[in-house]
Amino acid sequence: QVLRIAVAANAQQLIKRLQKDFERKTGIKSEAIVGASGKLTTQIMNGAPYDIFLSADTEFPEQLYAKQLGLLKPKIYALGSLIICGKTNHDLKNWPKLLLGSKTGRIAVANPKTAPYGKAAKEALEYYQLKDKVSSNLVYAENISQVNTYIQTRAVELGFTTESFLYEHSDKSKLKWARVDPESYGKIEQGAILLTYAKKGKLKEATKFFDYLSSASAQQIISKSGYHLPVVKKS
Amino acid sequence: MDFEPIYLSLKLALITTAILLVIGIPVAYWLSGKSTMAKIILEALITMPLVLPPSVLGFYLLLAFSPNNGFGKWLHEHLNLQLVFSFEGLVFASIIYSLPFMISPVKSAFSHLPETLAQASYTMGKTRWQTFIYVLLPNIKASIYTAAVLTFAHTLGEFGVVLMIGGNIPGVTKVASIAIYDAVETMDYHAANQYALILFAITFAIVLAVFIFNKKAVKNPFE
Amino acid sequence: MDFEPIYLSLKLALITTAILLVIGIPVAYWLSGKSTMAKIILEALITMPLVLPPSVLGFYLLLAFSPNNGFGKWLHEHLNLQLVFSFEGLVFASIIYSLPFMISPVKSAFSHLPETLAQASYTMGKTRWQTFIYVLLPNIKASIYTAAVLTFAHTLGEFGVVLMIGGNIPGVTKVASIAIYDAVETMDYHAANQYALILFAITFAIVLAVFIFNKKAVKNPFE
Amino acid sequence: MIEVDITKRIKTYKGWEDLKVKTQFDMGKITRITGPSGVGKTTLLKIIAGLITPELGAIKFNGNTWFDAEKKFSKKIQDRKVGFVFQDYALFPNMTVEAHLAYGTKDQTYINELLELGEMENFRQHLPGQLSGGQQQRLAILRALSTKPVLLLMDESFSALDKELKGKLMTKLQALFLVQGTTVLVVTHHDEVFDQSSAIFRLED
Amino acid sequence: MIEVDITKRIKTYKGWEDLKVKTQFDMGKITRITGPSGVGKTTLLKIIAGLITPELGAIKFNGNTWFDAEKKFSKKIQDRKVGFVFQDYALFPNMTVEAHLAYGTKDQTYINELLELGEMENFRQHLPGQLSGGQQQRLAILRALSTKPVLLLMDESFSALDKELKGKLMTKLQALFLVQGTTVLVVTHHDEVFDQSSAIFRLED
Ligand SMILES: Nc1ncnc2c1ncn2[C@@H]1O[C@H](COP(=O)(O)OP(=O)(O)OP(=O)(O)O)[C@@H](O)[C@H]1O
Ligand SMILES: Nc1ncnc2c1ncn2[C@@H]1O[C@H](COP(=O)(O)OP(=O)(O)OP(=O)(O)O)[C@@H](O)[C@H]1O
Ligand code: MOO
Ligand SMILES: [Mg+2]
Ligand SMILES: [Mg+2]
Repeated sequence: QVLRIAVAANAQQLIKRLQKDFERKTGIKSEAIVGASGKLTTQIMNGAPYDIFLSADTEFPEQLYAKQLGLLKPKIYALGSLIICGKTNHDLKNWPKLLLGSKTGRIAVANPKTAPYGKAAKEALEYYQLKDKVSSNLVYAENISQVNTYIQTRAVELGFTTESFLYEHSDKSKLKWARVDPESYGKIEQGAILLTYAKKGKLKEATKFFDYLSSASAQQIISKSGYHLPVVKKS
Repeated sequence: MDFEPIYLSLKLALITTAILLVIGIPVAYWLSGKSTMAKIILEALITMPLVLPPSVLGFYLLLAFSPNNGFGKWLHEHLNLQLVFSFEGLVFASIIYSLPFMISPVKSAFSHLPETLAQASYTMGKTRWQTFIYVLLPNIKASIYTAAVLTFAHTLGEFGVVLMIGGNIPGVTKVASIAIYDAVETMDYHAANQYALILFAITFAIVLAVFIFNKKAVKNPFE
Repeated sequence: MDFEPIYLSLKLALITTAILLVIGIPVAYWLSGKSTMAKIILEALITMPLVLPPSVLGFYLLLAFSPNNGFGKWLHEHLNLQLVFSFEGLVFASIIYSLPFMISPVKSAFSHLPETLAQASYTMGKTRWQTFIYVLLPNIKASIYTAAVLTFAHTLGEFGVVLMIGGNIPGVTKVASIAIYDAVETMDYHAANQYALILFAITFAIVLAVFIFNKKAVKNPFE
Repeated sequence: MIEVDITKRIKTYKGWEDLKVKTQFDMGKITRITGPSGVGKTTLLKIIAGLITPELGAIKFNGNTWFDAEKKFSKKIQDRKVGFVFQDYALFPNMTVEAHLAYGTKDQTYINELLELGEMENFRQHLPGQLSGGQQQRLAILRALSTKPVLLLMDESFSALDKELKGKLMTKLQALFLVQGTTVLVVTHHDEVFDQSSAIFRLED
Repeated sequence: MIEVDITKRIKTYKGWEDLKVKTQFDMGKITRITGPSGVGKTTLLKIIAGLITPELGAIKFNGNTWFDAEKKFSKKIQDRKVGFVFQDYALFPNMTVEAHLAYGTKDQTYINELLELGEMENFRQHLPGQLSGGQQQRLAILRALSTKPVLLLMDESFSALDKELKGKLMTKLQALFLVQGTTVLVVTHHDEVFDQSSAIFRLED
């Protein structure tokens, strides 16, 4: 069996790079199981055979830890960065003004109840007092991948998504985007946890990967994939 | 507790079932006639949407109906019809998705009917259409009820397609299946159970009513 | 291109269809007999799994079979059977999910058969079982083929349940529907299209073969 | 005059055989068609009604062409205005006795007349599944009459009736045929069926 | 001796009526059952075969109880070893002529004997849908004989056959009944059916 890493949908590009680098350094093979954080958490609570879990937030890993499904306290491996983007003619530099003014089409956000990026998008809209103005334009996606799909297929004009989307998008030419001011939304702290399941044979490898997440080379990959680095807390 | 998703779901399922009855039964009848290679291929094709995971079917529909692409654009500009993020779109997608569950069993039922029934009707001067309505349909009632019930239930539970092209808009496309899914995702199991229970209870009542009605219609002649 | 998901999917769909043929047809036969209130209620109940969105059904199955909870624990300890994150679990879930598509049309077909057929067989000293096998079954062949095809296609496309209790584990539970879903989610549209095409082609060939075979079996007597 | 001159391939015990029929039937008369079992009597009736298409030949009804293989013409079944009493009845399982007749005519007086003719007045609300063999056979006859056909084709239509009933029924039917000017072709193995005043056509191997 | 003493509620034109039958049939003999259409002849045969359950009474076959309403006993259909020729044949649409007989007996010699008896040797591979009315009726008779029943119940089983065929067939059948010691109850409206050497039971309203 190989090391199994459950990964929140927004980090699916990131994990590929991390896996490659990790294998090159240690020779340890791993496979990623990508899904919405909530679903992965439910599965882990019910016996899913995953060794490590990279969530899109910190709440889910904390819950797992509280249920003694984690071996170590969860740690933050990345800070998400929210962008607005779309295959549009408009210039997005001053996007709040754009949304306030001209008539825009549909805008996709991830479900604020289930996806941290959705919650962040909602906070940003509230911060710029755009919530009421655009509420009739909003469509809700199950998770961040679906927002990306909507953007890609031009089913929507704009969407709030993760910056890492830009790194997986192959054809960026038609894509306009702008970073949403981090001031306008709460931090998207993405937590990782080493799971109890790892004790069934992959403990050594899993621990190595868990440690690897805070290594310099991992951090470099993370910051080059559309994330900010967490402020390292001294404990 | 928000009842709108349940109301939307029932509305979607009812409309879809009604439209499928109207479209599906004649198609099933036509397919049940002298079988040609073309009909067989068509029948196989009707089954194909099932093979795709619903959300992927939804993805392809999204591509087809995106208001910025060829066909969706045309629909939008010429018929003022938008099939993404709208209730109409859900109806359309549900029809495609549930089509085989309406057509296939009804087609089989037609093909099991003895051909002299229709012949007797023709000799009485009745057209194919009259024969269809007054003779053939009433004699496969049980299969039609069954097909309608399956279609109805299937549409209620449909979720992947709806989630993809519906966009989860409250009051428009946020149907019960998505509300339940949302509740499960947020680990609000209490709400999930409640929704599931209500949906169950309502559907169970409807399905039971149909079956009891059907039983009455096909009563044992010696009773 | 990784063919394992497709292989897994076909295996899952074949096993599920085979088991459902074995379980579903006798149940359908039993249900088609003298209808009692208990049977009608049971028939309505069989339809109920459809009403839940697949992923939610998957969620409830996950809870039921979780090795941490009562029933799943019991299964695990006493039968050494683990129904979550295992291929057996997928089979089990698919059976529940596709049950109505096998049972309902076949039940209707049985109930449309004239009762003198079975009576003639009984007077010849044949048991209910022999009558079932040699007389009743062969005369509803078309409906059985249809039901099998729907079940097969439905299982191939199944996805929500599988994703929830299967967990997308390569070589074990990562079936084609999930591979396609994954590909769409990661925006690898090329791979998604390829998977979809292959799945389509294989299924289309299988379904077509069944229908052609069926046509040959039910040939027009004047040809 | 009904002129029949057709060839139809049928599958008999010898393999594929040609059923060849060349004959004429008088209008407004009853003709009995007899012949050994399996010779093609039912097939002939169905060909005349338009339910089976022959390979060769033509059928003319009173000068009008009903079928012509060379011209690839076949008059629609519905437009031939025949009544057909099927050998296996082919009743509609969903319709009551009365509904069977109402399906053929809107004239309630005529419906009552027919029910009386067949002694079925008291079975108006019965479904075919609730009728005895003889009752079913009578219903099959009445249904065929409900449309007041110009040509009535009867396939062994009295076999399930007792002698008394059969006698009464045939007398009443003959009167009706006279009034309506019906031409009747009746396939039967039984000598007593319309024995007076009927021509015979024997179909041989 | 077959002793029948039963009451069955049936739905007739008068509403629910009691069909009351109290009679005896001789073993090893042919008895013809006659009576007006709808009186209950088919119902009586089905009751004897166990296909319909009466409300009251009992049936004894050669001293063995087949049915007793008071004791709530009913011998299984399968164990009564009757042969039943249904009024509407009830042939199996999926089985060839030969398969029908092979379903009743494993004895190929007997199958051939039966096919010859019914003049059906050349239709071995035909399905019921490919047979004429008279051929179907003969198959229905042969199928009922295939299990060598102790009691043969025939419901209007010669109505679709021409006189010549019927005559030959009945002679051959009587010989077979003698050899096998079959008791026969035959419902018929036709005087010529087993006219010699048969008792008559008339069912009246
Ligand atoms: N659907 C069919 N397919 C093939 N052969 C058929 C079909 N129907 C009838 N036949 C054959 O055609 C021949 C003529 O059949 P038909 O029913 O016309 O006979 P018939 O004269 O009406 O006989 P009967 O008096 O027994 O009813 C028979 O030998 C029969 O086997
Ligand atoms: N399934 C049924 N449900 C209700 N009534 C029935 C049913 N079958 C028959 N009957 C009624 O029972 C009566 C007797 O029917 P049965 O079939 O025994 O008559 P029969 O003597 O065989 O007549 P026939 O000579 O016409 O075949 C008829 O009046 C008929 O309407
Ligand atoms: O848990 Mo996610 O990455 O918002 O789908
Ligand atoms: Mg005939
Ligand atoms: Mg009778």
